[in-house]
Amino acid sequence: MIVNEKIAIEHGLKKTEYKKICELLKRIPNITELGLFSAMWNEHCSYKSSKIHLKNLPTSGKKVIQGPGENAGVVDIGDKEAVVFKIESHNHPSFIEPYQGAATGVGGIMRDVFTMGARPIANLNSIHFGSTQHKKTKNLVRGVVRGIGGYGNCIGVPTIAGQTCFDESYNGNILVNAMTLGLVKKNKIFYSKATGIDKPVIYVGSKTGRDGIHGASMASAVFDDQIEEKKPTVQVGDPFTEKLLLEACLELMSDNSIISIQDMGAAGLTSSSIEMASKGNLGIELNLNKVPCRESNMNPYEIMLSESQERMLIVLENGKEGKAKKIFDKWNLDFAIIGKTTSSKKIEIYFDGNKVVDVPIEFLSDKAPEYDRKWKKTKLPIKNKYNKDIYKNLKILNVLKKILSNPNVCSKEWIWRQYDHTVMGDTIQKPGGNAGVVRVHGSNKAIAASVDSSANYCFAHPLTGGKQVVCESWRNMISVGATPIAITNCLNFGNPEKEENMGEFVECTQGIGEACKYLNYPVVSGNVSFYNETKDKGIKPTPSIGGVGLIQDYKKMVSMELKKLDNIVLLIGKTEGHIDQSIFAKEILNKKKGPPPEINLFNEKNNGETILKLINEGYVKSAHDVSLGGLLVAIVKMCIFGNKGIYINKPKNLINYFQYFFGEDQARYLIEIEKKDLTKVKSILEKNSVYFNEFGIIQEKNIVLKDKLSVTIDELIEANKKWLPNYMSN
Amino acid sequence: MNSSVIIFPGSNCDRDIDVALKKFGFKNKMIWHDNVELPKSDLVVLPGGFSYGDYLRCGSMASKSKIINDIIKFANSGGLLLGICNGFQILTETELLPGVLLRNKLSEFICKNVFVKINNVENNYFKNIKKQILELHIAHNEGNFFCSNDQMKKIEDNNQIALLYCDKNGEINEKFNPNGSSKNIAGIFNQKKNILGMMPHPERMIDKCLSSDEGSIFFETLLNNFK
Amino acid sequence: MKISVIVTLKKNVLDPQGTTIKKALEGMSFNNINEVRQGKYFEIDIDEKNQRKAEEKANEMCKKLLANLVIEDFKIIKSL
Amino acid sequence: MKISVIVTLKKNVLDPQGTTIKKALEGMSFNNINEVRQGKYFEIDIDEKNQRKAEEKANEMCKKLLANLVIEDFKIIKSL
Ligand SMILES: Nc1ncnc2c1ncn2[C@@H]1O[C@H](COP(=O)(O)OP(=O)(O)O)[C@@H](O)[C@H]1O
Ligand SMILES: [Mg+2]
Repeated sequence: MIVNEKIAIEHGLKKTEYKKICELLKRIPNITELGLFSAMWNEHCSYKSSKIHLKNLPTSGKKVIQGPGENAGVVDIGDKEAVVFKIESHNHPSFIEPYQGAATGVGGIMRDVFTMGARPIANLNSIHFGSTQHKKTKNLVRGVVRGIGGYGNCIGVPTIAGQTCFDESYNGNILVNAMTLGLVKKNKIFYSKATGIDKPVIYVGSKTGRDGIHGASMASAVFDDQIEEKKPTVQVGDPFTEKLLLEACLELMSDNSIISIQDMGAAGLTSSSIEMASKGNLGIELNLNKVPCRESNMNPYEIMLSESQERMLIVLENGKEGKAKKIFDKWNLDFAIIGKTTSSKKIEIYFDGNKVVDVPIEFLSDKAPEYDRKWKKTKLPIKNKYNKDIYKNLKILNVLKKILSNPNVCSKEWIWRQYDHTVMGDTIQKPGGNAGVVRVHGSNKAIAASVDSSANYCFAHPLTGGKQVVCESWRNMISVGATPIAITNCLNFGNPEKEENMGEFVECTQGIGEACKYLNYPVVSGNVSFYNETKDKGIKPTPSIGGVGLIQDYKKMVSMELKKLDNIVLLIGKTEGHIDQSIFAKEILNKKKGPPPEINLFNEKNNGETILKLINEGYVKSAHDVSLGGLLVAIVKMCIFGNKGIYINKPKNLINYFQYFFGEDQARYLIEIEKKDLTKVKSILEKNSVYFNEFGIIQEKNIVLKDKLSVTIDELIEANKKWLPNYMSN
Repeated sequence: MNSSVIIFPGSNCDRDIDVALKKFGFKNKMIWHDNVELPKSDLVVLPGGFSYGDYLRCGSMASKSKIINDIIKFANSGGLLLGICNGFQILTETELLPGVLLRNKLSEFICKNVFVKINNVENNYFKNIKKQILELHIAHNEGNFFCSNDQMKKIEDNNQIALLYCDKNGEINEKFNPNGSSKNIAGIFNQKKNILGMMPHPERMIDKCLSSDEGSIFFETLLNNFK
Repeated sequence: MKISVIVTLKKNVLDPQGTTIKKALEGMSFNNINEVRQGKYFEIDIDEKNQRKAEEKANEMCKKLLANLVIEDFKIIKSL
Repeated sequence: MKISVIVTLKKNVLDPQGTTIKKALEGMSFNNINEVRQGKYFEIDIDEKNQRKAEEKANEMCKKLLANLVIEDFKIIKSL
């Protein structure tokens, strides 16, 4: 087949891009070469629309060992140990085949982590579905949850936290973001940069089939009505093989046979081989007849672009082939020497004795296009003025119950009960709390992690929304007593070629960067997923933030269930009663406009750090950050978890009961302390200029707000826990 | 006391049980399924996980491993053989234990704490155990114990039921049955009571900071019974 | 030669997956379903030209691995 | 009326189950196996006396739930 512009465009390349390829090569590429270009130059691999904006994110810090650019980020946790983590999207495949799409998403991110030499110790996920009324939603939820569980449970890595949202903007484009954390010795981290010439290039894992050819291009294409035709690009996950691959790789990594290693993710053999060579400033030569294939008559184009799962590419030290082969034989995995590193700085590929690719590496990597796309700024919306009358017919109890059973607030136990969250025996905080926590095996340390997103805030005002998600993640860390270390982000957006969507991306990213900088909470890895739209309708901007924190002594960890009768609950942070964009405004008042709550980074940092101090000194018995749904929802969750009630004091500077209790002002926490410590705790808070007030006193079983509310927690548990299982079983 | 944990491809609770056995004083060895011979052991454990991915049926392919013959010999000579979760499934597939473990009633994976009542203490696993009701943890897709009526009669006549799902006071009721298991069975013995298969994972509950530490009672009792 | 095998749960054995599927179908407004039972299907490609011999082999495989005769029945069917 | 359905993975789609079963069979000294593919089998009992109508219904069920046509094919077969 002779390549021409039309074929290039069918490969997702723009006219100008095709022209540039021909100019670089000084000839027309053959079809395999075109395949390589289209894979490497597409959005998913090249970050061509996002690169210039991602540059502004803070990526370094005292604890950062490896920032973005490798398979995953790495942070120092002391004692010669490090944590490796990353989040990644698998949105489009999960919409088409929810079980396999989600499963392979989990498999892919785990490979990113163990490629670096780390044993995965925890999985997390952030999933966004369409409206609960939409006819596809239920099956998508069922399939995605089964897929995430099916893969993670089988490998034996606990899923310790996550996040689930429903919003009609995801009706035609769900989001499935999977995150993995791994643990590694600092001196045993493996990188993808190849070094040395004439080193054997090894292929291990599963055989190559025609799976997902052009998956990376699909991830960068808008869904259209012909979606069904794109179906064969979905892969089937094989967690059993991945488990073997994990063990085999870690076994081989125990000495120094490996020079560099890279999993075959998006764009398979193409991107893995090119990245290894590119980072090492080397060339690479491959003989595709050596690649283990599952199907007959696969051609070079198919072999290079296949996205078959559970495969790895390794550059070995000379002479280590025999030893490596023995390990992979033991684990019953394919092993083949398929090429070598060269000094040519080119990728040269042979098949049936012919040279089928001959392209300088830099053309495919560094020379990939970069765009500074047009984008539109979002103005801060004007605050809504609420007439007191709108509250007149509302009853606090009814509103509370309605919010507690809202799909976005209700308990997600139906989901996380299907995930093995205790395997590996180190989970000390399971899903359902502020953050999941796992012990660092055999030590006193523990790692906290959570995933957050706030698409409504980001949609209303991307800059504030971006900041808010980072702050919420930071608060989740604080609330369990962890020092926030770093984040990973999965930036899910619409079509970057549209100014509005690009603007959302630019400003959310700015907001994330600003907050991260201020909080000293750097970004060490991440993933951009554009083109999340169907038939021109884009999703709300949805950056997901995966936060990671360190607890020095796990015995000091704090959880959110109320602990003891007569203890005092303090509300930290100021309550102004901001209800625009709150769940109360949306669900009860039916108001969709207005700005999200303001972010004050000084308060965020100061409140958080002071609470951490109180935790480390042992004063805090339980803690929870106040987020979606506001104060009352937050305290009710603490009550439900602890199976206790509370007597809530009448707020001093009351604006209005509804605004006060359902407003979503930021930088707030509820903490439980003992009476005897009150004076001491107050003085510490005052000394640090932290705003607080005495919120209430823990009592048995009843939640009471004088003259306004008196309800047993059992009644609220019912509202909170039943919604999801009921929805799923009907 | 010497114990051996068998690792099958896809086992994933092997480290957890290793940690637990060592914590309570066993000298433990990890044995790859490909071996033909078991080392000298007082206790052999088939761990939890997804041997062979749980493809086909849970435990079916592991039950054809090379090491199984020697395990059968070991059990027939009276050695203590414990299967936890996937290990239990392997034991039923080898027919060392009666019945099978079907898909959970709701056909969903289930991960949560449960209470189990120890139904028979006249054996080397539970003799002298200090509590009859333990809070343990389950995490499985296929824990729904099933057997024919004839088999069930034999199991009951021989007092082979080891553990029953119950509530914290020991009440046994369908309400507390997490997976549809016949008669709330969470674990069973062979006739001689030297083979025990159980769905709950005591090895995940051996520390106060985990959601229960009553797995410790299980291991302490087991070790003491060897002394 | 390709041999096809169907493995089904015995009649008296509960089939939670089948029940779940039935419910899901009903949720999608398929009515009048009395029962759904799920089983397994295998296609085994054996290097054996003699049909009878191939079937015998498949039969062995079923007994030894593919079916658990405590709860399952199997049937060798004409390849589809 | 009982309708039987077989759902199989499309030819090019990876079948981890089948591959693993094949390896296990080989480990048990079954030789000369070229390939094993696993699929699903459903027996649907519908309150419907007309064969054609019952099959049509089953067809619908397959398309909407039992099979994902992205990776699977299905076939309605004579009840066994
Ligand atoms: N998909 C999921 N996987 C695992 N855990 C989840 C998932 N969705 C929600 N959760 C858990 O449910 C809890 C509640 O989440 P969220 O509604 O974000 O609560 P909050 O606003 O109080 O932080 C979290 O602890 C989270 O870990
Ligand atoms: Mg939170």
